[in-house]
Amino acid sequence: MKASVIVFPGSNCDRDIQVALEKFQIATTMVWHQETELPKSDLVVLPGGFSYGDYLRCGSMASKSKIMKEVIQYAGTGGYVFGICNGFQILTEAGLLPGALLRNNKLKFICKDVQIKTINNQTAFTKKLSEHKILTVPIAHNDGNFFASKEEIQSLKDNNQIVFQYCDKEGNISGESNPNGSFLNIAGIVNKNKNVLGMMPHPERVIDQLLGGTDGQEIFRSLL
Amino acid sequence: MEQTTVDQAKQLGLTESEFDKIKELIGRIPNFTELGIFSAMWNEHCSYKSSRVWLSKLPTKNKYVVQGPGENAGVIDIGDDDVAIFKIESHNHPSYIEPYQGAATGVGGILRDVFTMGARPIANLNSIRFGKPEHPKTKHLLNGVVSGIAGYGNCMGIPTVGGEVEFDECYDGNILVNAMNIGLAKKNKVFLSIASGVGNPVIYVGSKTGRDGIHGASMASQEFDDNSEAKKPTVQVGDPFAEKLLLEACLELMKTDTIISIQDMGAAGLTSSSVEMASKGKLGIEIDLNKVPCRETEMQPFELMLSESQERMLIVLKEGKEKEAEKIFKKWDLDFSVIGKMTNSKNLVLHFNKEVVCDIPISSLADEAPKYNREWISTPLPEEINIDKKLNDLDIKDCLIKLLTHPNQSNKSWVWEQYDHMVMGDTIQKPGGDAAVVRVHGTNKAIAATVDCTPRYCFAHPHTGGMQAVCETYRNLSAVGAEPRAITNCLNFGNPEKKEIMGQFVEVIKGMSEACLALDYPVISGNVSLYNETNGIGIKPTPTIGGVGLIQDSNKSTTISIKATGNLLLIIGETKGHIHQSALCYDILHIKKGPPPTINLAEEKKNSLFVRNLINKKIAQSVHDISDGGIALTIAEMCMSGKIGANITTNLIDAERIKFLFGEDQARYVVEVRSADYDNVVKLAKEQEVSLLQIGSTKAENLTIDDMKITVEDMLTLNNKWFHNYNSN
Amino acid sequence: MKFEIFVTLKKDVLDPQGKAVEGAIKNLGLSTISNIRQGKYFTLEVAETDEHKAKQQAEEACKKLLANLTIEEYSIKKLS
Amino acid sequence: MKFEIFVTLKKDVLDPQGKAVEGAIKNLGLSTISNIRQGKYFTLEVAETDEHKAKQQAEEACKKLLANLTIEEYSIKKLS
Ligand SMILES: Nc1ncnc2c1ncn2[C@@H]1O[C@H](COP(=O)(O)OP(=O)(O)O)[C@@H](O)[C@H]1O
Ligand SMILES: [Mg+2]
Repeated sequence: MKASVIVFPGSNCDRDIQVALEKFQIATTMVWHQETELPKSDLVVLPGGFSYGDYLRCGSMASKSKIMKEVIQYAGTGGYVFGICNGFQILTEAGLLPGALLRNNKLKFICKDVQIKTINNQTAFTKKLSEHKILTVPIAHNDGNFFASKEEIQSLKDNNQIVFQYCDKEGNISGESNPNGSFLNIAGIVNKNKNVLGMMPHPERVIDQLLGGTDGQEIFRSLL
Repeated sequence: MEQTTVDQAKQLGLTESEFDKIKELIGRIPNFTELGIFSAMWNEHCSYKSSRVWLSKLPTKNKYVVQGPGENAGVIDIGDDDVAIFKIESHNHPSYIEPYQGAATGVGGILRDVFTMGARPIANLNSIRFGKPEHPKTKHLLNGVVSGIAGYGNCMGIPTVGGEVEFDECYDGNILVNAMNIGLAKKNKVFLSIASGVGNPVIYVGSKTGRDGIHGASMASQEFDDNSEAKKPTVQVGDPFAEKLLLEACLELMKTDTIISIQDMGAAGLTSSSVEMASKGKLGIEIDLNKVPCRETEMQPFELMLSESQERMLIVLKEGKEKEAEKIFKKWDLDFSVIGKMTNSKNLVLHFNKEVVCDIPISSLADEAPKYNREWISTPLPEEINIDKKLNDLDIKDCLIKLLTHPNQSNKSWVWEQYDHMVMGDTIQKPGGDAAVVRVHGTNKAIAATVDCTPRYCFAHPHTGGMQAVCETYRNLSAVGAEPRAITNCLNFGNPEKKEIMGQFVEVIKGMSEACLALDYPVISGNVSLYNETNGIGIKPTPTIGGVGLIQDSNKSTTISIKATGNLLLIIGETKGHIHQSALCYDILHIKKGPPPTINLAEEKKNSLFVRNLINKKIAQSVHDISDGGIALTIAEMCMSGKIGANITTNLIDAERIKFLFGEDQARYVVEVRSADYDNVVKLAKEQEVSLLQIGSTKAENLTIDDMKITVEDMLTLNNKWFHNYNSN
Repeated sequence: MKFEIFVTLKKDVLDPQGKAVEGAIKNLGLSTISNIRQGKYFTLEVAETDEHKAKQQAEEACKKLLANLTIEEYSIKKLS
Repeated sequence: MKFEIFVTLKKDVLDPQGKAVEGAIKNLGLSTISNIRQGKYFTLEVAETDEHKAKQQAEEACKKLLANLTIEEYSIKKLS
């Protein structure tokens, strides 16, 4: 299996995701944002980081990169695209996913472990997760407060596009377990065709017990 | 060319005798640009004129040191051809003026110091000190500084893994922001700032130059323009995005064979970077100022040379390699300009609009800079006072709760959750323990790092305080199982022109030196910040020490979290009950008299080795060094971290018990071991003549000390609330 | 030709920054102030002498980059 | 009474965002556009009928919170 990781100026989780993919024997090519051709791949990953310094709006400038035209086309033909953190922000800015990620409601960067509940385990990204599986995965962002219009939310629900929601250790989805003000505690969504996933938490940071956890592993295994 | 006056020299911060010395050195009266350059190179920050004499006494070598002080950062060997490069630096004054940008650019500056040497930065740490929480400025400063450190480090994608936060009224008018960075490189790929090769091109890369932080320019602005409003010195604004690009571009260039030397533009910008490179290479340098990329119009030579715009580097390339280098910087969207060349004139020659606007010997700026042996007097060791009466009446639970809820001992997660401490995927121990542990990427070894200082000890007795700061880092590293290798230091003091302050400085250095020598734990880099004074009141002497150690096997490290119930808790090191200058006396009882705890360097070394051995043999289940708050707070922290309780028995009463529980004798650790290992540990301790005391065992839910009982849950709630409450409105 | 551009969140979009600012304002004791919304403000120059054409260019910048039309709206004014 | 408030970086202060946005605009092929600076834009209501007094309140909000006077400056306009 082959993955392409898109590197934007200011991406900084590109190496982390490469290490994770390779740990699961997924061959990884790093693709610079100015490239005009996507290598043949089974998966495209938009990594976390601060593309363009998070200036203007997170992900806005990256979404206009040359390579994004290719990524959009690739997604349109059913190719799998996975955006983590800044990658999720880029996907919404590029229109591949609905909604937008606003500033965290407390206006502070938050880096800590949170729990997320698997709402849809029928996607290519989550098929190895048991139903309602609760994962402990860290977040690290300034802007993870998911927003979408009423109609968009309805359609996310109708099409089973909500993949992860923030919850507590027992799986309760409440205001208390919402770290950033995200609408409906949304932590990750897929597009209608279920081939594009965006999520704020970083599964690539929990694949090694020495570094604090292994709950991210099942997501990568699902991709295989 | 226009000539300058002694008044202008004074306005730029030079003294009359320094102005005379300049005239003597160059054999004429300097012009305005030249005077500005002298003022920048001869100020305390660049010349270390008050401190150089004493700094030279610090031990700087052991078998691991590859590069000691004198370069942008120090370098130590960590085996397998790998080196760790690190340094700490202050950004106190700018952070007080504009906390967000001041702290952010402080982080930016230290990062450049490290990657300029060829290292990829892997860990940030910070030591931040504020005035009392009630002071009207404190909350704003705390919030600004923390988000500034976060803003820069997070955007760069370098984890911020440790640090310290303290509140004390001595910092009301002078906060301290000390930022440290550690990077990794290969031993044969370390880049230095020594220029060589007459004719080699001098390259400017990074962001454009603006009028940022031009000190003194406003005072002298009548000299070059009436339109002084537009020339006001401005605060430097950091651009972490530009720095990230600069980092990647520099590391990419370093893979090619093109660089002779490289130096970041830090304090005094283009002036100090060009002079330092030339001075170290014993060469001259010629720069065409019209080639400097500018952000603003009509910038004058004085401004171009003194601007402190961020995210810029100066590089001497091998001749003919310009195109190859330019391609890389263009790829990363950065400015690139050949601005001059190395010469054999031994002078700094600046051209501007086809005129020579500066021509002065490099040696007059560097080697001949003033050096003062300032007067100093020592601080005597304060006498013990008897406070037993006050201690007799104290309730243990009340003391513990007051410590747990005190801002200085409260859980700092409000701070470090704003820092990305996991990015780069190698953080083994995040903030919250004794030292951060970060794996060396792709290997099984790890770097441990910590920053520490106890200013109340330093103020009471600078000599002891200097030793203690070094020892505390040594202990924090030992507690995670790392072998301490070297330190970096940031010496924050008041006005050195005062005898007492200079005395504090001298004695702290003496104390540090003794500790470094005894522990074979030398200083490889550092920074001095003087004149931290407002209205004649100086801060407490604050020598922040950044310690770095090595863990050979990442699986053989331990944390402060109690691991299981039914284990035994041992105190390693002797407990005498030294209560003076303890957190309890100082912060809770407000008794500020008396001597700090004594340092016994032989004990430090022996106990550290003993603890590291227990960790290496996987006997130690958890370890925490005993510092602020003594045995009681140390064990409470271990309980909170592991969410497991403990049962402690003292067999003491009244003042003696308080001293035992809250005293801050040095060289001590709490170690958790399985009961099956106990006899073996006792035997080892006997053999190595280490003092060991079993004071209790671990159990579920509660911490009990004699007849006192508190739930771990309650302690967590108490310990977690201060920062959140303080910042919630 | 110089323009100023205002980018603001659409009415029904939650404005976390505005809300936080409003809370802070109240804490400062400025009790008369309410309904704060925060947006972005740009100034830029267009190298074009025809006003209509210049404005079109500015408009394009808004649509393509400066505003996210899912959540924001913009307006443009000629300056000086 | 409604006001709009503009907070912009002082002239000599680096505007990293504006700089990055300008680069992106160029990459989008909008080559006529230059000199972009980014600031903040607020709208707020003051419960006060006297215009002078209301403006003073808005001014206080700027000084105390909305603008960082070390690096920014502000201006206030009455709306509608
Ligand atoms: N400013 C900060 N940035 C990051 N981590 C911090 C900061 N302040 C404190 N910490 C972390 O909190 C923990 C406790 O700090 P401290 O009380 O100084 O511990 P110790 O006394 O053991 O050195 C440490 O892990 C430290 O790294
Ligand atoms: Mg400490």
